[in-house]
Amino acid sequence: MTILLFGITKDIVGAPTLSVPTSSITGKKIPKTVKELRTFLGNTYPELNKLSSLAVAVNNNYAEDDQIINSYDEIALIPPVSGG
Amino acid sequence: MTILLFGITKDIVGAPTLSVPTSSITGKKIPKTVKELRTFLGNTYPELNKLSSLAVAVNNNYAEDDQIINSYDEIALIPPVSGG
Amino acid sequence: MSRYSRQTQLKDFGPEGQQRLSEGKILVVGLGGLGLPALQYLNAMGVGTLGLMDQDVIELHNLQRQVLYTEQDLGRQKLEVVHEKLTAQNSNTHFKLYDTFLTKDNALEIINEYDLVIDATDNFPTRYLINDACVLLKKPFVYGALHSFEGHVSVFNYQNGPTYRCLYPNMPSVEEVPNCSENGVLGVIPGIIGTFQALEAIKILTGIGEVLSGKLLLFDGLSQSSTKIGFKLNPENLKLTRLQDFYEPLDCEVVPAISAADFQLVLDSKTDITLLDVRTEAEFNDRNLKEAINVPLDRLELASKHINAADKVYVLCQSGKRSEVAVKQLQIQYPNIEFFNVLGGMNQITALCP
Amino acid sequence: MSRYSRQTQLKDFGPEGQQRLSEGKILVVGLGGLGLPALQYLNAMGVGTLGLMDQDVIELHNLQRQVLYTEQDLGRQKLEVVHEKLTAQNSNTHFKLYDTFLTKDNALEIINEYDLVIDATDNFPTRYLINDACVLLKKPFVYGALHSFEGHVSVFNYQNGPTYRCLYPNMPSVEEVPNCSENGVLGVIPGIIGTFQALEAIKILTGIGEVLSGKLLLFDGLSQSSTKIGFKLNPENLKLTRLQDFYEPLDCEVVPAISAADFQLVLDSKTDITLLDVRTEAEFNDRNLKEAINVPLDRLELASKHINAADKVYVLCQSGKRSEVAVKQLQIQYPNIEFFNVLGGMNQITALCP
Repeated sequence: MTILLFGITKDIVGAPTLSVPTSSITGKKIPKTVKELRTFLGNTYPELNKLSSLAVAVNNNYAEDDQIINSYDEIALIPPVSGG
Repeated sequence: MTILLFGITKDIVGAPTLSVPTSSITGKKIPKTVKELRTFLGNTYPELNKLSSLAVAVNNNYAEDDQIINSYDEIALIPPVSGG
Repeated sequence: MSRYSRQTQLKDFGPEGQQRLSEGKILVVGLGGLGLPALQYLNAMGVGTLGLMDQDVIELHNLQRQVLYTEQDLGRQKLEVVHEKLTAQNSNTHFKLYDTFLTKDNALEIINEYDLVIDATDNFPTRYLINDACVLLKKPFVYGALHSFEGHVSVFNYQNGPTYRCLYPNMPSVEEVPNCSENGVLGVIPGIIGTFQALEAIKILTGIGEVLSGKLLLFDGLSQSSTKIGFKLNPENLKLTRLQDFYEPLDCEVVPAISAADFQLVLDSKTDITLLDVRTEAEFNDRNLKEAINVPLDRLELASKHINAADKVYVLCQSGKRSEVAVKQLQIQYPNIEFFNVLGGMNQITALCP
Repeated sequence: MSRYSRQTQLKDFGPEGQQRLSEGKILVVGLGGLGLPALQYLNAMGVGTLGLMDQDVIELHNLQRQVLYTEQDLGRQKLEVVHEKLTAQNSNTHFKLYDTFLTKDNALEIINEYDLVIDATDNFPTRYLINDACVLLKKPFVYGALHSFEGHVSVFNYQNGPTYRCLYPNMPSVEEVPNCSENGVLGVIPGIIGTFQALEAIKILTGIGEVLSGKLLLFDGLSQSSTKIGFKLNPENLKLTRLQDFYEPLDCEVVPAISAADFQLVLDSKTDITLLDVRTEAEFNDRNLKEAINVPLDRLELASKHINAADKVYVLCQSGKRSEVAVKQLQIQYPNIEFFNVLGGMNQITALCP
């Protein structure tokens, strides 16, 4: 699962994209919903937890927390940006 | 088969896209290559024949005349444009 | 050949499109990186009425992306300079000038006069205020925002479409997402995003093409790629009945500052300092710090005799707002002296040492 | 805070990026819709050397999209006005001015001095000339072109990548694709495409991001959508050994004109006409039309006594080129008189009536 990063999430991760394992040999829990993905990412990058209004898009559409995701979905993290 | 039109081809056809039948009940020959597509379109819109340097893209890549096309390909007609 | 012939000759625009532009009224909030390119094109193309709103003065680090300003304009009011240059560009345009920030007290009255708003601000409070005011008044607004090599664009509240709060329900805290200049931006990115905003504004006014409503455009300059994210209206967000009590408008021009607590340490160290208090004489007489010299903001020229020997000057007022303005003006006049705004002003100092 | 701090603070740009910009040399061919926004941002961002090339004067119908020009600039040389304004914007930039069209005789020598070329022209002959010269000199060039609500962008000949001829091997004929102003353009589209070009130029100079090489970007303003088409190098196109003999540079500013054949009908009708011949005295004495009054191009002020009573004036030279320049100047001086350039000039008239 590849995740496109925008705004400050790009700076936090330090790259424009991020790979999330979709099958785990480490026994780590694999995210199945947007909500689980948020938790998963927050564990890896604690600074992401600070973002109270981080939008998540699945296949180019804004997604609610209960939306189910799977390995071939295209995901994007879109925090608000403020510069003008 | 849907064809995206750019530059003057949009003006010639009078729309931003064009549909080409992919199975013919009229017995009309269905284009199977880029070259045949050029001929097919030239018959329908004779003004397109004037364009000696009309680029054709198949699935977002520039295509030579002998490239085979089929119904699920995404095609674009891209003439040179000159304004500046 | 007429002035607008190059666009009136377009079949899908025509003299009708031009007519609609000439009747159009657009408010541009913010005369910085986004507002200037948007305005240059809206004005060139013949939009009839343009509202201009900004309170900042032009600073050197603006010039890297705010292309309407020249070196000679440094220190001048953006509002005044933009008005001058746009009038020279198109004397037919009717300009309305707002020498103010957008606040909850003036937003509804001002926005109500326009067909649409271009959000060219650089801070969240004003963006949320624009959103809420536009929802209340049923006006569309064209959103643009920047981050490093990236820009976001959308049209919110267009024909009862989704709003900014449908993407981001609540304002992020200052800690969570950097505001304003804390994040840099490559100079040309606002040019791209600002012209995108002008294009959407033109489409709204004239009805040509497809307006970017319900879609967030994400432009990445490094890869020269655009992604569109679809999003839906949350009908709750149209049910606003009034503005919030508080949007805490921010002025994003960074002024060297010192926290009240740190300033207290400076005071306690008993070293000689130069401290200007820019409140009125009455306020000053009511209560003041013994180190302070009173130089009211509207008589800042009096500062000269007190600061010429100093290399470091602290500036103070009641809340930190007027002193910020004072620091900006003093910086320009005395480039070799370091000025510091005391954040929170007397209010904060009093809070620390009641 | 330094002038460029907003971009030097970007991790992927930094002071190194700024340093590379300041050492960069960019030639911008054409000071019209594309060239101006590109230049505004390249200059603001601190590109060290900018070459400016154009021979046109500013006309009213330019103002709809050529945002650097004001109403007061009408009739002035674009080159001079751009130089003035860009110098005011950034006095650190080194400007080189070329009061000429790009021709096969000057292209190699001029382009050789630059790191890259921005193709902001409005006609095919010059685009092909830029391509061929850049291939010979191994310089990249940033292509931009406009059509109605649409714009195309690519970087050609970048690190031995594909060239313009890999997309379009041969120049289209005048009949097949409209040149210049025959097609309109929505005013804001050049702002978008020109800033895209500036962005690509910055990426080439600094090495940040991914350069748009081997990809043609198609931007459609009506749907606010971008499509990228990949294309490959045809190695044959790098094997140029010299420029073509002929690129027939076109001046795209439209001047009211009459064909030689139609003009012959006017002459035959025996009505009184006012006809200025702007060739030199020697050329005029060698051969002329009996209706013509000789007013050499460099002494155009002499025209006043011959045309003040006329409402329609024909202007003639040997090939139609100098008379076109004359018509442009006369139009500005005498806005109430209609001027017509006789296309093909004496050459064409002689061909018709040998």
